[in-house]
Amino acid sequence: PPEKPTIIKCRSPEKETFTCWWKPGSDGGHPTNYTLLYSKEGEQQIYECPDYRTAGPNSCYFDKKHTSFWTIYNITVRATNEMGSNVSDPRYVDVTYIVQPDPPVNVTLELKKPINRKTYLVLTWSPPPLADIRSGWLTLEYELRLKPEEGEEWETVFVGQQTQYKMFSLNPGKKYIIQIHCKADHYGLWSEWSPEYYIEIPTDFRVRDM
Amino acid sequence: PPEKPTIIKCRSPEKETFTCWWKPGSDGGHPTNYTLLYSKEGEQQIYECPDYRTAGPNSCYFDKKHTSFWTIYNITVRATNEMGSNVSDPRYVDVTYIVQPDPPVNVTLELKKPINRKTYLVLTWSPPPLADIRSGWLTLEYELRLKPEEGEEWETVFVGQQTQYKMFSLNPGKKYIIQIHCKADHYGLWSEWSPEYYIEIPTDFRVRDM
Amino acid sequence: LPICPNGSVNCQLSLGELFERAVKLSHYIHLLSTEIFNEFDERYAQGRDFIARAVNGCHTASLTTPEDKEQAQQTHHEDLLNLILGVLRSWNDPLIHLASEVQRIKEAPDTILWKAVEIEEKNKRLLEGIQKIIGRFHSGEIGNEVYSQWEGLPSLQLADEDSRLFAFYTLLHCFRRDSNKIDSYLRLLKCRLIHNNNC
Repeated sequence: PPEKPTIIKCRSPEKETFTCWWKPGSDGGHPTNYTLLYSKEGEQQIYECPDYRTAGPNSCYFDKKHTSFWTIYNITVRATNEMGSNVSDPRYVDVTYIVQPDPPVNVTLELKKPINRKTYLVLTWSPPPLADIRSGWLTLEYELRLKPEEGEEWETVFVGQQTQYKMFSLNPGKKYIIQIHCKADHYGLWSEWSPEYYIEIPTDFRVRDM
Repeated sequence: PPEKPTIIKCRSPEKETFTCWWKPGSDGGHPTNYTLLYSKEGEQQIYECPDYRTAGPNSCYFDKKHTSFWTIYNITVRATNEMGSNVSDPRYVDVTYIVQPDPPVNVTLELKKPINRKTYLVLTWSPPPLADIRSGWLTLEYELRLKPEEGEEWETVFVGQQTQYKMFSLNPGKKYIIQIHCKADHYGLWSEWSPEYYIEIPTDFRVRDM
Repeated sequence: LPICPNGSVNCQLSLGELFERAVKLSHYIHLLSTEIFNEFDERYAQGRDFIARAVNGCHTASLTTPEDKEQAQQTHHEDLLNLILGVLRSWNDPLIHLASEVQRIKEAPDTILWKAVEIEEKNKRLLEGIQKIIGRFHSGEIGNEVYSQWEGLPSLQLADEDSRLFAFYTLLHCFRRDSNKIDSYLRLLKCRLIHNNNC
């Protein structure tokens, strides 16, 4: 019979829908069919995947109608061919914990040089498009990381729900790499990091005695 | 007859009682008496102000017993003297939406210097004493603002329901003014700002090579 | 991920987590109801003194609900939950029609259209959640008694613009009020049942 498939990932981009992906096991060359089955906590009934296509091969997409965040899903995938069938280990899914938004967008870096004061860097960004329209439904928190271009170690700064951050303590003449990512409702998963942004701190960025 | 009085403001400090104030019109020098009358949605009966004294002159204080939520009060004030009487325009009030809390209290500022990491400032505060947060009847949100002592522009930071905030991006050697205010969770009015608090960021808030 | 012990049959959300999500959802619905009401009020109700006429216009006025903190605190949690369920149910039908009828308002901005649909969807989700919470208290069939019928559809389709706009105004005013009620009661229940009145 076919080897046991493995459910590799379940993600929700906006706490409204979610998708699970699985990895087939070896099928010994026999054409093998995969069926995703799920039950909801406290219910005996077993349901089948409502949509195998929308999210591509080896996936199951749960639209709004099939997505509830008042319950824990118990999900398994069964592989069947002429030699027999085999079922994956169950995967328990709570939609609130699998929310992984897209990265923040419109990241801008601006050096500010106030007259009698030190230059500082202002970062601004916007929530990912999908989350933006649902402000209030998803409470996004942000974290940024930076390091000198040739540095090894990232320094991460958690900035909470702000979409702007001022950095004072930067080294004149240094070039920095900066990225930012976000998470929903402090339960979910961090988004991918945004692309890398570069900024060079001018050498006249003296640290003067005030 | 006396000029028509105007109801200028109605406020509830803790979503349990409320007070309305009015401004008398000109009374032509005749001793004039003011009567606040109100009716409640769904009732024909007209009531008089239960307490003209507690909240000072030209005011009416509604204690808990006289305060209902999710219902519209139709309030008018009548001015009467020997020349006749005149009634204000009606003021429609739903106490739910006139909550303006007192400012937060016990604001503390503390500089923290972790060994190998940057100094940062921790602000903590408590909700205004009148507000019953414990039972969940009232939920407050907070916003703080700060600016360098000689600066012009305030920077405001919305901190949600937390009563603590950590600030990393501060300019070494600079003296800052910080204030905080609060509001009933996304309706009602912002409280007055708390008194101003000062904090000086030490100059040894060194810029290290990363 | 909530790690359910392997082989455990009953991997269940705690009552605390259900209340946490219900409060977050009711908070969001009330935020939307406030925004859509304010937007409609600014755009269509200025100078029409609708508030004076909206008095005793809510179809849920027949549901006797606690009017202040003491009354709410003295109400048993199952009664309060059933009241919340009744208010939510009473809004299912009007919100469906609001979401469709609002499309016909002249130059209704996208934000009003989108929010009407979002409110209808989220209200249904909250209804599902409250039923789940009530189910935790008694497994029997949830009573259907608390409910208030809405007969306001014809008024949303009136030819006379002022009357039609007033009907929308009343609906949005009443929903804003009821969603605030639900939000307040849920917070009280959460603090009472989950945090021992020490939120």
